[in-house]
Amino acid sequence: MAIIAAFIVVILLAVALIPWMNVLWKGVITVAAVCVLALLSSIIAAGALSGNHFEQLFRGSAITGPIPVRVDALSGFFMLIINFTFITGAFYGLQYMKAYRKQSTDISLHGISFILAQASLLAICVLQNSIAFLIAWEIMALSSFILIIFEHGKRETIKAGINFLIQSHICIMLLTLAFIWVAMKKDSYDFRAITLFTASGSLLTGVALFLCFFMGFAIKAGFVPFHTWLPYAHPAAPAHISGIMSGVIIKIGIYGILRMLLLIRCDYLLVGYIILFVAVITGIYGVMLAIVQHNLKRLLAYHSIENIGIIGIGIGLGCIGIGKENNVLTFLGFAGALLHTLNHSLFKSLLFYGAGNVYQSAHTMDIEKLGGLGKRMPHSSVLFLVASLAICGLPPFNGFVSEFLIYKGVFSGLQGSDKLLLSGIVGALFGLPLIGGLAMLCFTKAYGTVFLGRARHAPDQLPREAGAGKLIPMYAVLLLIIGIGLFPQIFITALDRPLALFTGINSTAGLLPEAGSAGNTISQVGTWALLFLLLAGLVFWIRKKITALKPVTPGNTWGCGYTGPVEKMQYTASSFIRSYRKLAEPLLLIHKKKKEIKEVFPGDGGQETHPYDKAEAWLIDYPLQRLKGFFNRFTFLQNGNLQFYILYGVVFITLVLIVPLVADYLLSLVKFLNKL
Amino acid sequence: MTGIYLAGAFGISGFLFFNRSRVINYLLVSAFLVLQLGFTIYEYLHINKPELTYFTPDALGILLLVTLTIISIPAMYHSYMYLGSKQDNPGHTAIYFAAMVALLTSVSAAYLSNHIAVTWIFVELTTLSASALIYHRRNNRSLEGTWKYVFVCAISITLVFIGILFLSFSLSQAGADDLSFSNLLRKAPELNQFWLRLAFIFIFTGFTAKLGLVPMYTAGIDAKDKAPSPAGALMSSVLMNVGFVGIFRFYTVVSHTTVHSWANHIILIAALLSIFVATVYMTKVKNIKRMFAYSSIEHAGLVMLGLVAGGVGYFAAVLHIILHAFIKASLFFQQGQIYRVYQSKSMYDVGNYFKYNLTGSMVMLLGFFFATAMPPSGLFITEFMMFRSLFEAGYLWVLVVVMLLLTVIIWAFGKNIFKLLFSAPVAFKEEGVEKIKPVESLSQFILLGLVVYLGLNPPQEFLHLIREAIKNLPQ
Amino acid sequence: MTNVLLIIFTISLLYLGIAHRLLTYIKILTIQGVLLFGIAFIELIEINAVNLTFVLLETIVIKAIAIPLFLNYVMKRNRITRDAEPFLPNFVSLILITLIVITTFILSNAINDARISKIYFVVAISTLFTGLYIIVTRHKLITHVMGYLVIENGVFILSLAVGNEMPVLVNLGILLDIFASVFLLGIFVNRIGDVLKDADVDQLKSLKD
Amino acid sequence: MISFILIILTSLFFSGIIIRTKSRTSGRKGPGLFQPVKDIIRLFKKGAVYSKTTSFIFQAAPSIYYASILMAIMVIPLGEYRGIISFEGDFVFFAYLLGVGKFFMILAALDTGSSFEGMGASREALFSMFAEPAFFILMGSFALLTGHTSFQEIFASLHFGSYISYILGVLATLVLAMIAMVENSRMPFDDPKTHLELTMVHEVMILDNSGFDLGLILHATNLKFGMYGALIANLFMGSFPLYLTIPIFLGIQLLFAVSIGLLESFTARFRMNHNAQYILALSSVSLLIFLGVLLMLGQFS
Repeated sequence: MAIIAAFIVVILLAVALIPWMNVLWKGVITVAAVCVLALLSSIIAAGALSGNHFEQLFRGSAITGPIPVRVDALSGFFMLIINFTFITGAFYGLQYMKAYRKQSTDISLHGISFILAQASLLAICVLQNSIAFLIAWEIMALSSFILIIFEHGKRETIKAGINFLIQSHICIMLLTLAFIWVAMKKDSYDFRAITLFTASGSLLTGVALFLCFFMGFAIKAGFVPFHTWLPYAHPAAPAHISGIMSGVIIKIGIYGILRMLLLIRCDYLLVGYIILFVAVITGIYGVMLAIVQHNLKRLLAYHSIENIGIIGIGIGLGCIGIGKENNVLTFLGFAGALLHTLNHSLFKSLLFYGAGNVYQSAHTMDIEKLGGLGKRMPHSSVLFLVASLAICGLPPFNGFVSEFLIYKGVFSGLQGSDKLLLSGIVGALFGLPLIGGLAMLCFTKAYGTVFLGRARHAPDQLPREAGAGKLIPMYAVLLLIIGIGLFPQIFITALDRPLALFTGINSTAGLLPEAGSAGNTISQVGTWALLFLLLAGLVFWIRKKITALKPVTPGNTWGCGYTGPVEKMQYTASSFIRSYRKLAEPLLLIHKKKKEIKEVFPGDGGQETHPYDKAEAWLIDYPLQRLKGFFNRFTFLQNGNLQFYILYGVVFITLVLIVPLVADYLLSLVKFLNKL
Repeated sequence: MTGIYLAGAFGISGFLFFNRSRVINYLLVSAFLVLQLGFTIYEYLHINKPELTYFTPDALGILLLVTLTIISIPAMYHSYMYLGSKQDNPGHTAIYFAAMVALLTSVSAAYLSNHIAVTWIFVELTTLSASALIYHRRNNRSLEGTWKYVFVCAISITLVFIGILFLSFSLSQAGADDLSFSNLLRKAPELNQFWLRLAFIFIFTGFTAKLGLVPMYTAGIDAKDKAPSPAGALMSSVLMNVGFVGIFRFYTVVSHTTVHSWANHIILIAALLSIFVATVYMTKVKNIKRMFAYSSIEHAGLVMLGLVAGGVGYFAAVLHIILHAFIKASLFFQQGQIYRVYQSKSMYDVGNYFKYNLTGSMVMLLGFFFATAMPPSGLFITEFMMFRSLFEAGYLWVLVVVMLLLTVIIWAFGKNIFKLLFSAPVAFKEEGVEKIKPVESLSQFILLGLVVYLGLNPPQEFLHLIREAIKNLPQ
Repeated sequence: MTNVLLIIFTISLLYLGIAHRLLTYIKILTIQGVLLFGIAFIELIEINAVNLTFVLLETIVIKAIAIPLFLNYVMKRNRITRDAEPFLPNFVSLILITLIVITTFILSNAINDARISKIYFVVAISTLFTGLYIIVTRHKLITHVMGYLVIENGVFILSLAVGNEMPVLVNLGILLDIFASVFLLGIFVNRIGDVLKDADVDQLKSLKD
Repeated sequence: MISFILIILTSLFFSGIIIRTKSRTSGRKGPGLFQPVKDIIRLFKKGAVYSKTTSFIFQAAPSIYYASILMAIMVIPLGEYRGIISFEGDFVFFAYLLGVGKFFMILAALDTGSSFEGMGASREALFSMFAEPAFFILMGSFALLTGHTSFQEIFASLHFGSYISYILGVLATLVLAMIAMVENSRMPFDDPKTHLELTMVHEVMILDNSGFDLGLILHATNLKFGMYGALIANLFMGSFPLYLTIPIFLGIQLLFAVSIGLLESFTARFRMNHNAQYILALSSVSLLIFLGVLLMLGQFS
């Protein structure tokens, strides 16, 4: 109780103070408030994760009814992720925002929204009253909207912001619909009513309710085809906000899905198949589009979609596990999903911070214009490299651990004789490596063109390494990435309790023997990953020892005999993925602009590609265009002519009076004819 | 007390009309506000006690009267701000305040009247006083707005009168001739169906002009656009509520008859069409005030949906109309400030308001969130309840259509608001921009704060009043 | 006797449909005022004297004399041309008004109410819709006002149907009549005539979306 | 452990055998069996030329690549003798380790800022990406067939019996061999002996490597051959005792090398832009294997 009170007081205090401070203090207060909030909530969260279920019932108002605050292990887990990402984001943002220190009012708004975003995210994890939940949800959406449109001078930023706002609204509408359904049946806003409702209804009712929730949360999480806001919002926001959005805000959608799985009693098998299907498509589609992007942040945004797909595969497998009463599958699926949620929040925020460093030193996000930053910004380069490796799921980093768990889940599901199950699993088995492979293509492209080679356009001033203020939070993230990669068993053990919630659905036993065996395997993975690191070091060391004595000649890159290489000769990012693009073209929507080289003495030639999202074109643009056309047909109504205005009234009254009469006559006529 | 109030207020209005002195004008307006406040408190304390035969301060009347009183104070304040910045001639100012006082008084009386014919008289008076406000600028376009408003309202009020005549036919069948609401309610089951239907359709159509519903919403848009912004605020809030009172009270009567479901269908059609029309024009208009006006149409439609759905929807409808009044009033007040900065209402001329008036832009931002029913706005709660009641009443398709339309409205509304707040204006000269003091926006913040408070954590007494107001509806 | 007057009233509506000139409109309004006087006198003879006097005064003084004079004045002052300028040919108007009358007549069959005399209902509703029809189909602003006055006459007839039971409603209707006519015409005379030289509907179409 | 040593051993003469086979089929005598190894040792002794464009990544990449392959080899079992690394799902680890090496090689290629190396890197990345699903579905089929999820357990309990199983064995061998071809950039996907940068895949990636680094890369290629050969061999070993498995292992490696030599002598490489679809076709073959496994398990009865 005291903690919650303190929590609220800190929010109010910070929000009240920020507008009156000077710019530096605005930042400091924001960071301090974020830290304090994180600390306060982490106490509860850590307690919940170690088994002390926290529950408190607030009286609420006459409108909302009693508001239960329940922190179980699942909430605790997500709260810790949120807190960590917000702390690194706040520290990174403190430095990042120095470039904008003249926009004092914007920064106040930004700081307040930042605190509110954190608080509302935490609230979403713990509130278990529909109305309170929806309010927290919307505050989260609105505050992140404000955070996104920080650079509101740009037209695209506002556009992206509105896009985000509208899709958030559709999301909340779907959630509202689902909550109303429950409230109608059980007349209670408590989340427990969801369980009561679905337990009493048929399994299909549960599935329908779940799907309603799922669609709502999927918009926030960015499942295809509900993802279209995401690639706009991420590039528009400042780097730390992109990091947080991708790291935790979209994860709250995952939290929602998991929470509903815990609450709703339904046909888990069917639900599992649906999630698995959507997730595989999401993963492949996300990465397919990520590869063709030219904007670094947009590329990262599409990768978030891909990773949500991977998490979704885990959840889908877990659900199938529940449905099949296969505890191993349940355990591994959800463990993979949860761990990947954590992992993705780490490496994706790190990648976005890295992209922020690039942006602030090179002043562009266009991959085609960047290059050779590795030498100018060694720290950022290394950090970005590690994060890239991690996001590709390569050992010895954390991404591998969670993907490994999901793989293990996939293989452990390869049993029995259910053809539907097997084909689902084969789908996952096809999807996962393909996603991994494509991610590799994508990140070699991104890292290779941004940090390696030579700069592809001459910047006004030479790029400089980011300051320590930005690097320290990034290194903190890095530490965790490597930590999870090398000592995964610690984190798997921490997942025991959240996982027990899921495995508990179909077995009375809390902790599982499977946990032990998985932990064992996982610890081996960690050990061997460490060994790999050592082995690589050893080979490198031997190489160094041997080559130390040998002559080293600096020279030019091999240019097929051409000895005056210029940066324009470098392979570009577009060319790097050209063969991929050619293959994937039928599935993508790429607008091309080509200027052919002609005649004997040709002028300039060139080619541009502008990737567009086919799902967006079909599902958003086209219906929207039709809707607009439809609306435009009715714009004669307010035509300024008074006579028409009177006519509306006359027509209304006449129709209301005449139509039922005519209908009656027609009906009696029909009856009469029938008699004949 | 009602008698004193009416006499006093109309007296003040008369004095204001003839007075040309600034100081006396202040005094008279303050006197009116004190009178209004006193009257409100008195009526609140003497709830459900009939006065002058034709006035009963019932729960609904009290709720709306309190709303009016709360809005009237900033309305007067913003009127001074508005007129002060324009250096108007004293004659126009005098007419302005006289009309405003008359408007507020007749609206208050219309809220409290317990007799349908008396309500009708005061509604007619509101048209008169409102038209004087609309014509304040005295140019071609305001003349056009006034003419349209007066004409459409005159037709509407005639329709209401015809409706009342039909109602009296119906009532005479039941062997009674007292047109007071309580009597109507008592006789409701005996009313002749045929006449009642006619009465309902005419009265409903007539009152839509005030409430801002399809079919007679049209002239109200022009009126809110052309009226000075404080007057626009009143027209979009308290004057709208007059239409609501008229429809609500009569609907309460109808709900006890066999015509109930038929009436529901009519209201449903009108409400859906209203939301639809609002959507169509929200995506199209480029005039901030007209946009707000269309937003009011949308909310009127929502309120009516609440009535149609029944159950918890009744509660939501009453709460919604009150909260909407606060939000719309503050948005219109803020629009006055925007106009002072840009000297334009057109979307093409405004922009980057965030830079020129930080406090005002916060009002705008919050007002947008609140008007589109995003939490923590109280409208979120009411819309949630309305959706719930629609769901419960089995109008799932209506719910889906409404949700879709509301989403489009948010999109259109948001696009314009963010253009206003954040995008740089075209060809706007920064020098000589009027600086607006933050304190001028204080009242708007208070109104918005009320929306949160009343929506999320309403005091018991308030809830009790709303429940009292809807107690005669079938539960 | 009232029935005869009411039928004459209905015929005046048809005449309204084919009238070309504004002066004819004014004449018809005068005639209608006189007819209403007759109907009211016969119908309301039983109610108390004060009320009756009020009603009769209103019909004869205002409806039959003041308003026509006023309209005349307005027309002269604003130099309004004589033609009524309908959108539709008069022939069509005639058919439509006839249709309105017939439809209301058919509709009135649905009433099975002994107390309310059907003919009042038919005439009143026909008048109402004819008025609305005139407003919608005529070009000039002044004809809108005339249409409105026709509507008022319809309302008056309707109120006479319950005039015996609820005289207060008749009075209210009269109040409405006086108020609205004075108000509308007042605006007209004072403002619109000054601002818009030829009072044409098209000049009041700038407020739109 | 024993498989590790055997694979290292194989790697020493694997290339030699291929080259010798190719020489023989074209009527030449050809170099000695250990000539490739000698070349590598010679490279180890040399100094290096580094492009001024390159950074640290370029120097570290070959070592990491080499280490990743060594590490991957440790996972390979020999019949029922487990590799140094063995746990449930170890082949996932195996595949991703190879991925790490490839990742760094691609980066190294991009690091040079060359006009050609990116091209090779792009192809390498694309091709191996398409090969991966085939490998995983293959392993999935085996996992379904045997109920185990580690290399050693799978291979130890893999028995051929019915005619379907032999077809599956052949198909699996085909898939693994083709994956090996893709991973090592050999015919028919890539011609290591081509002399035009525009048509190379792997060779163009390492254009700028020299000295010790080049040696590492070349040896890593040989190791990879041995590794895939070992995988294929494992398909046929079952749970034989050691004195049988080692000859089988060596025999299959020899057969593998010879068939690569023959293949490279008598076929032409695929058109570059058709490669991807051929590689993706491997996934379809893997799916066929999966269906075959279902058939074996009696799922279609």
